[in-house]
Amino acid sequence: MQNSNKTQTPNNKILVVGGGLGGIRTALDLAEAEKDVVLVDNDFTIGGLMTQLDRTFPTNNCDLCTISPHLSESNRQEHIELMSMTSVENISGEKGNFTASLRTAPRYINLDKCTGCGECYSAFPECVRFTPGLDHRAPTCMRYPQATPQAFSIDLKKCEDVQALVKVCPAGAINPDDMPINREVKCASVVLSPGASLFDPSHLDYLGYANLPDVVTSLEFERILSASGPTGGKLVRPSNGEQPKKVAWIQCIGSRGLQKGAGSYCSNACCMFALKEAIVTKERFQEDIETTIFYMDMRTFGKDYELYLNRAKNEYGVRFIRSRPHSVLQPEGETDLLLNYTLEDTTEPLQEKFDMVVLSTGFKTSEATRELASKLGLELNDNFFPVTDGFNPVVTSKKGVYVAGTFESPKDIPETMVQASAAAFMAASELGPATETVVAEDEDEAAEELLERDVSLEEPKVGVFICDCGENIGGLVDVNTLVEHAAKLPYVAVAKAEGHGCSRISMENIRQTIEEEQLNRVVIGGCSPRTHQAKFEDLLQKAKLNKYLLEIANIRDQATWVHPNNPEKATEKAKDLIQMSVGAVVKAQPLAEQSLPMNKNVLVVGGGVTGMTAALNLADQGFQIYLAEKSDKLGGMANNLLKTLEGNDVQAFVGDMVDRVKNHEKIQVFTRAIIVDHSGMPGMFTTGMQSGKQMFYRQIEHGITILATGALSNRPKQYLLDESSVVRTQLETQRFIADNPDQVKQWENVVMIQCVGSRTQENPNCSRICCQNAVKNALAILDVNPEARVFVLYRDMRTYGFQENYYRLAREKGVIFVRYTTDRPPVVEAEGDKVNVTYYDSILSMNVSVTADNLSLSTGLIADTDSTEELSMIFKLPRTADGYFLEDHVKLRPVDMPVPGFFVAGTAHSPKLIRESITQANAVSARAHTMLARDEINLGAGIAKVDGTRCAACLVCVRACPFDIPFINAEGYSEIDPAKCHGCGVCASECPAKAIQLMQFEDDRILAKVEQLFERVIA
Amino acid sequence: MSFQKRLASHEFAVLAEIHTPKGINISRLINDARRLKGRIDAVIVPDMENGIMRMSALAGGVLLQQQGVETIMHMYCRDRNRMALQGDALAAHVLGIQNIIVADSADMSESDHSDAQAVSDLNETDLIKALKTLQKGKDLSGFDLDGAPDFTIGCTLAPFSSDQELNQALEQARAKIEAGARYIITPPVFDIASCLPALEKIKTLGVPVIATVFLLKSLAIAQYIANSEPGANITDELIRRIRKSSDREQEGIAIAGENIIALKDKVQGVVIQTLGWEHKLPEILDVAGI
Amino acid sequence: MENFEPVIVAFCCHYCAYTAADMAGSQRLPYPANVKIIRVPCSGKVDALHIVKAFEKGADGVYVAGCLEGDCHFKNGNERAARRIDFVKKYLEEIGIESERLEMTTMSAGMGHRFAEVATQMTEKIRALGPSPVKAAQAA
Amino acid sequence: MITAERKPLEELIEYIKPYKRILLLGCNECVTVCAAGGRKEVGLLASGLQMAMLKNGKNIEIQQHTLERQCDPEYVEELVQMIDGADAVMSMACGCGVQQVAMRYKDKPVFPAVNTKFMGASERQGVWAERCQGCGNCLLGATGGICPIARCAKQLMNGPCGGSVTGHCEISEDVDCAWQLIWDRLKALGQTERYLEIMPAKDWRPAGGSGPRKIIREDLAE
Amino acid sequence: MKTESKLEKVLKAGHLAVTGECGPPRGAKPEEVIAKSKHLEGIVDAINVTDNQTAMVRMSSLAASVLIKQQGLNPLLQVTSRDRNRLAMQADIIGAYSLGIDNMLCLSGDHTKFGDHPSAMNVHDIDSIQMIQMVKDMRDKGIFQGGAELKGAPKMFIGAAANPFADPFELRVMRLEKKIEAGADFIQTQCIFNVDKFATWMEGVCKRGLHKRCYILAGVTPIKSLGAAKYMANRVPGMDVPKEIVERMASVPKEKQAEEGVTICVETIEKLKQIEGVAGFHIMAIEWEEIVKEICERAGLLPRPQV
Repeated sequence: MQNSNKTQTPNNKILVVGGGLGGIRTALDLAEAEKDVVLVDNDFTIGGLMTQLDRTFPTNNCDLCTISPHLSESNRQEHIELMSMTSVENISGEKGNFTASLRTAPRYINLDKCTGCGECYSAFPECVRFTPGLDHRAPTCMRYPQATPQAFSIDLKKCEDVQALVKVCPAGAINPDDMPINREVKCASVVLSPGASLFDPSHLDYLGYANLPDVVTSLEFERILSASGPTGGKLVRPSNGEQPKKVAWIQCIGSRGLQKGAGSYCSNACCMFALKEAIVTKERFQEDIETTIFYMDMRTFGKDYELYLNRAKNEYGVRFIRSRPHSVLQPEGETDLLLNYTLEDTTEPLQEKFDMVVLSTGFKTSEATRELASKLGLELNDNFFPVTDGFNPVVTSKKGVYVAGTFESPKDIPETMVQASAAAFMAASELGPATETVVAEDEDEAAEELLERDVSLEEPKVGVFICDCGENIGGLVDVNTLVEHAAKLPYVAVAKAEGHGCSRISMENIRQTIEEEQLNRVVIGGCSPRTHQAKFEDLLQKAKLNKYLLEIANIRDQATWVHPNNPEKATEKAKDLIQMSVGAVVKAQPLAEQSLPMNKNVLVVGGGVTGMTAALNLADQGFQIYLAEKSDKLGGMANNLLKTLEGNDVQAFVGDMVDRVKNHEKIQVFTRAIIVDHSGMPGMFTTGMQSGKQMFYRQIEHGITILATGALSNRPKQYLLDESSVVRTQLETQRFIADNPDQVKQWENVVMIQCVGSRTQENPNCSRICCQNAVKNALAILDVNPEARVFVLYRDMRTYGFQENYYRLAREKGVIFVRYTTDRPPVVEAEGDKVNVTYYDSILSMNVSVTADNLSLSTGLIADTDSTEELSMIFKLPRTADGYFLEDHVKLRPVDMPVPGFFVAGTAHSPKLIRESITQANAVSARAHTMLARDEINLGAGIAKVDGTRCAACLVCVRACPFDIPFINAEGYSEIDPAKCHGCGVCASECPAKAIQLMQFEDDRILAKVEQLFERVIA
Repeated sequence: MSFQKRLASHEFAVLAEIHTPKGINISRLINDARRLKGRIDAVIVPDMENGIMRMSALAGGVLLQQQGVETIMHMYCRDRNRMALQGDALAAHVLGIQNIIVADSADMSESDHSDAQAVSDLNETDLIKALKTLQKGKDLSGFDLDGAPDFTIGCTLAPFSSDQELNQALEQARAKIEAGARYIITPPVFDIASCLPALEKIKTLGVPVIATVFLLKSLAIAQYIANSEPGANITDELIRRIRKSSDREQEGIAIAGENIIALKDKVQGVVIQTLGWEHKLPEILDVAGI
Repeated sequence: MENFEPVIVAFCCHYCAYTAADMAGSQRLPYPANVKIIRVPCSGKVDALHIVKAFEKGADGVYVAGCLEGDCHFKNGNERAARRIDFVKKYLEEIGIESERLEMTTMSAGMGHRFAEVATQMTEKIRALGPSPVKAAQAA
Repeated sequence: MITAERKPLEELIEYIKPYKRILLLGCNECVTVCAAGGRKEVGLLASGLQMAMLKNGKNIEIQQHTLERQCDPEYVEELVQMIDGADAVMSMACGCGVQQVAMRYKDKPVFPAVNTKFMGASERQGVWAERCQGCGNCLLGATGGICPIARCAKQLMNGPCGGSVTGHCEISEDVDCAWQLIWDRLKALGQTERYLEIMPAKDWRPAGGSGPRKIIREDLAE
Repeated sequence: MKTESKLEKVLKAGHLAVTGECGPPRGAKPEEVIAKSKHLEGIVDAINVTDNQTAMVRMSSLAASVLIKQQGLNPLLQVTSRDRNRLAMQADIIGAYSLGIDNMLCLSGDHTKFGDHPSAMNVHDIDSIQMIQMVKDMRDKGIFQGGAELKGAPKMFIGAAANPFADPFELRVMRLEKKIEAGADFIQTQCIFNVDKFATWMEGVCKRGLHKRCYILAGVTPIKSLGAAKYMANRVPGMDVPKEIVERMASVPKEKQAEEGVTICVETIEKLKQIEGVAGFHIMAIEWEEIVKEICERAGLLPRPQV
């Protein structure tokens, strides 16, 4: 695996601990930036928690499907050394020169020999650790077909007849004498991403988890829902195997300090987790099931998460009850569970029957990770999470050691991805700027490329491989029927069912089949080419076929997923799609790819903290940065911030950063800079901007664009804002407290209203930052004036993560938190030089009036729609409905834009705190670095080609091309520069002489699809 | 018809600004100018306007003149002393440049060489006088020239945001005209209707008035000018129009073109300013029907 | 005619409509199985010939789905496609095929719902129109 | 270039009704450029005819072929290979091409699929406009390079009629008044006085007034 | 005197000449021609007989002219280049002259697109200026257009039309000059509503001395209704009806509109009399011939001089 032939010095590697999604992302980013990585995980296979999820919010994508490309990619990457079943025993040394002692446990299986055939498992299931555990309490036992490494592991202790076990393996891979291996690895820096465990509610008798089988944790419920789970995706009650009719979720189990042993923090992801489970459940069973969530505050503060909450309420009819149930009981002789609770505005005890109760358990650091932290000498906080830098959460107290993911603090997948990339960047920066390493031309690789089989003279010989994608395809249609159908089609030499086609073993099977049968065309029946084409193209290359001799029939997204209630129609459609692909692939021709040199300059749009961080990061790596700021000075929104919730001095931090940016020799700063035009293609963009007072126009050539344009402070005309002098935004309040402590000392009553201009019809999303802002200001006021009475009128307090500690502190200090609902909002009237705030107190069931010396409105952020709209027009980028830039994939590519070479960070992405913005900026730096590390950018082969003998030089293509690429050459026919062609195909479709073909989408290929479709239909 | 004749005949003159490159790549300069040949009366070549160091206007002007495009060269007092200015003027004449605009110079603070020293040996009025002196065959020290140059001299009107400022600007302009400027160029006009009174006032100077038409490239640019230049008459209406447009580039071009049409019977001519988008000038002229 | 199941070809651009179709898939939004998607890089790539051939081969309906106006990844391929569709519609009328059997539609990548909606509407419309006269003639 | 436009399908169907095997011919010259009879249009028409005939209850065979230039006999000769497989030929070339094919293959009916329109120039993509009527005696030198014969609705040789308004011809807003164009051009050339020359009555003989025309280059003619 | 034409005599004597117009019927109804021409008896010096006016087929202008001549009136034969080639035109001209017709007007004619035979070919073998030249050569040189000698030259008083309102306006004076150069003896202009523009044109005409080289009869038309005003303003190519005229027609009740139209016409004539170079008036009262008398009376153009 380790075949990089760069000159290695002992300490230019990076150790990544933890093979979950975060660790994989870190390793991939580092590897793509040409850094060597050792990725260790103590489990048998990598993947971590995410592999156990059924689907993820808010897209409800299948997780196995989204993660599997990453898993195998990590294995493929030549810069990554993957060590499974390996734990870190000790790490010594310091930044730049660590030595890690690693211990790899015996697997008793030789990875090089194991084919994952499963013979051992069928013979001795008890001692083979590959159990799709039917015990829902043990979800971690379960593995899935795309596992990496793709091999079993033997639990020798459970094996009674070792010799019999050894014999059963056809590959002779079982080695009972396997020994643990100790190894030392030198590395320059360490990224810790071992994840967190989940709270175990067994000791909480009143919730009945320990003895009531129908009380499950949210992860267990997820396993039950999952197609690859113990019940094969059938939602049943563990007690009796029947489908439940009423399911309740109880939130905040193990979080917010509510139970014995619970963390004091908010676990951040559980609300969305429960919402997702409720929605998926409703989706599947519709009216047949009732879902209820018992919650304290619904904390849907992420990008577009509020919309998800609204959908759960309005579209799916999920029921929400604001209450903390105090017990779950099962009365003698009954099968139902009885949930006892009270509502906030009554004391009357209520009871309701459910047949399943899901406990939304939060994150908790595990003993093992705590131990790891202590070995490294990391400082931990009260909740045993590492103490991190106030402005940079991936930086720990120990130099050279970085953290990411739930090990750092509780969080969801996108934030883990962002931190993982950020940590990758920080860790890589220890290695210093990329130096010109002379890479001895990889002769093997070059030779291998030459080995691509010439199939141009062969008759088409097609192999059709059809995935069942677990239940996703196979659950609805009989894959064998599809295989039989495919086998009968012309030119098809092989047709096979391939299980999870994208799993390593299936890929290997396909490759072997191609080579053995000398296939020269391949059709995959599976999921979308959008996500999987590249993967199968690689496979073809490995099988020495030109990668363009491939068609993918998207029978999952276009048949089984969308015709779930009609297996016959789905089957017929899948046959159609496969036949169309076979027809098309027969016409496919081998193609050569185009590549272009990568321009290594970076344009950063936006000179706030986010933009400056990214600029400094990449400039330190030796890249030329152009930093364009629209206003006349750097600093952005942070110029208005004084302190963070945790008390860090923002002004000093920003001031220092501005100085570093201004004095950096690799950064050119343009203030008052407005982007006005843009052209080019990935790797070589040209952007025109007008900058300075004089609006000097210049064009920048760059290969990377980072959008860090920020957001705007919202300022809705509500609650006498801008009418009364005592009504302020939270930002203004913060400034006022700092500047006028004497006046603050006079305050008797202070009121804060949350969600002003957020979570409304016009601006439906949560502004994320306001709850902690209110808490911060409330505490600051009490610091100055402990006598002041501070009222916070809120809808849901969303003090996620460790912010919860401050929320609790504020309550303890006497800040009065009162919930209001949108149908009874507070009323504000001027009263002399004060304001009178009237709100409805649901506990007292009456209106309460407070005369306030200061009214602070949590107005939050709104997208800078003018800027994002114009930039999205100029750069051709998508935006969300509320005007933020829309990333390529909300979960897996949270800072990448759909156009290669474009990245987004900070509040231009969505509202966020300063340290979150900085993390994104670091993440963006890592993502950008993966491109900047390359000298060339591959443009693929999808370009237009002219047949000069047919061309009538009519100029149609010259006029039609949106990019002005074709021209009539000296020979008198149209010529299209392959390096410039964008591959849209407009010229091909308008050419009256049919002299132009768009590669990969040739006419005969498209028409073959049409023909095959109707061949079937009419036959 | 030469620009000078156009002025004399009271026909509508169309000028465009083309900046010299910051560097030595002159292909854009020449291409842009070629595409305008025959469509406009003359090209104005600013000289390191607003303190951005670039190739000098003299060289740019000569290059364009070689392309058969009549050139008007900017001169001003910030960067050169009277020796250099007179020398350049003589050079310009010899190399075929017949038109000079004595422009106001922006201060150094916004320059890309903000630590450079401003010369300001002469002021604009002095410079105009100096040019007139040269035309009479003498230099500023009274020495005889071996052959006198000849120029059509124009001047610029300082930007204004109030009537008072306008009056001040007019006062300054009057001095320049007395010194020998034969026409005056206004700051950019955006909303023609609302700037008519000011134009009328400017006309009282008694020399042909050439209005500046500025290409708004984007909403951000329009907003920037509206916010940072109090005198710029960018109306909310105009901002709305650009915001509504799905192709703002085209909208900006349309606005510039329409403004030229609207100015046709109101002033003696226009200068089109595109600040870097000189390649769009032909499209603006198309809209304006020129 | 009661059992008539139309066959509809949807040419979908890679950047918006095809992604929307995937989105419909991952959101499990059902739509009629009658719609078969052919992926193209841009709706502007859909040749008039491809459309006419689809009818010749027996399609009851064809639609081209591109990006929303102004959002085309390739500047204006979707506008070209729209003009081309109008042209082919006229030709279909000449041939004696109802022009409603061919439509142009636009959507963004995120509009899984719209994809399903358009697919359903188109199927319903074609179902109401009955089999394509060409197919009917072939059958006869 | 010679411009042409496809005939209505109905008319074409009438032509080919009696036949079963049709050879549909395109031409890779002018008609390709004006999008009337290149490979693509041949494909579209073949498909359209096929469908329309099917609707009429008839299954026909259509062979498609596009010649480099249908007005040259050598290219037309290529068809020898395929002509026997056809009962009739339909040509999408201009009238010259149709006749060339008809002359060579005397026993095959040859039908025009396009209406040959005029000699024109591209105004922009997809728009062609008449510029020349081939009158055989070019007077563009006297009219500022704009032809009043081809571009004035009344072929007036001595100036605009009274119907010219704001540069448009009286017959349509979409038609430029040729004489307005001529006048503008004369002005641009500084030759307005030339307008006063009376152009004498035209000799129409070179325009075909004396029957079909022919050009013979003695040095080249065999 | 170039001809025996009465119109020429009136003009030569320095009187303001008046011509009227008579559109032949769309059918073989000689009585209609006679009835129409009777309205103009003693009112005008010559009666224009239109040639397939507005490209609609009518009784030939030659035949109608003969009918009018038979009434003892003085017809003015209109000939367009649209319908006949040079052979047919010359044949008709000799014929007409032989039947006592000695005035003619050379026109190019409205495009067939506007008429009832839009599919007819527009002949335009020669254009109107070439036609003038041809008639002049027949008359003065005694030769046919093809150069052959002509026995018995037709002594036609040759007229041509001019539209001072069409574009390009600046070319209009030169176009007149060209017609005069070709041989036009008199000019009848397009209906004048925009007197200012006409005056501008006449200024150009006089500047070049053209008014001394031929007689210019200013065309006027009484507007019968608001609808007619609008129609002429919007639909008739080359017609310039200022907004004020339409508004003025609109300002009076429907039943008074005809009267208002006549008043406008009379006022126009009065204004035109003031303009240098105007030698007379051509009153086009299409399908309203009976009104010409009133107009002439009110404009002080009656009685007609005897020459």
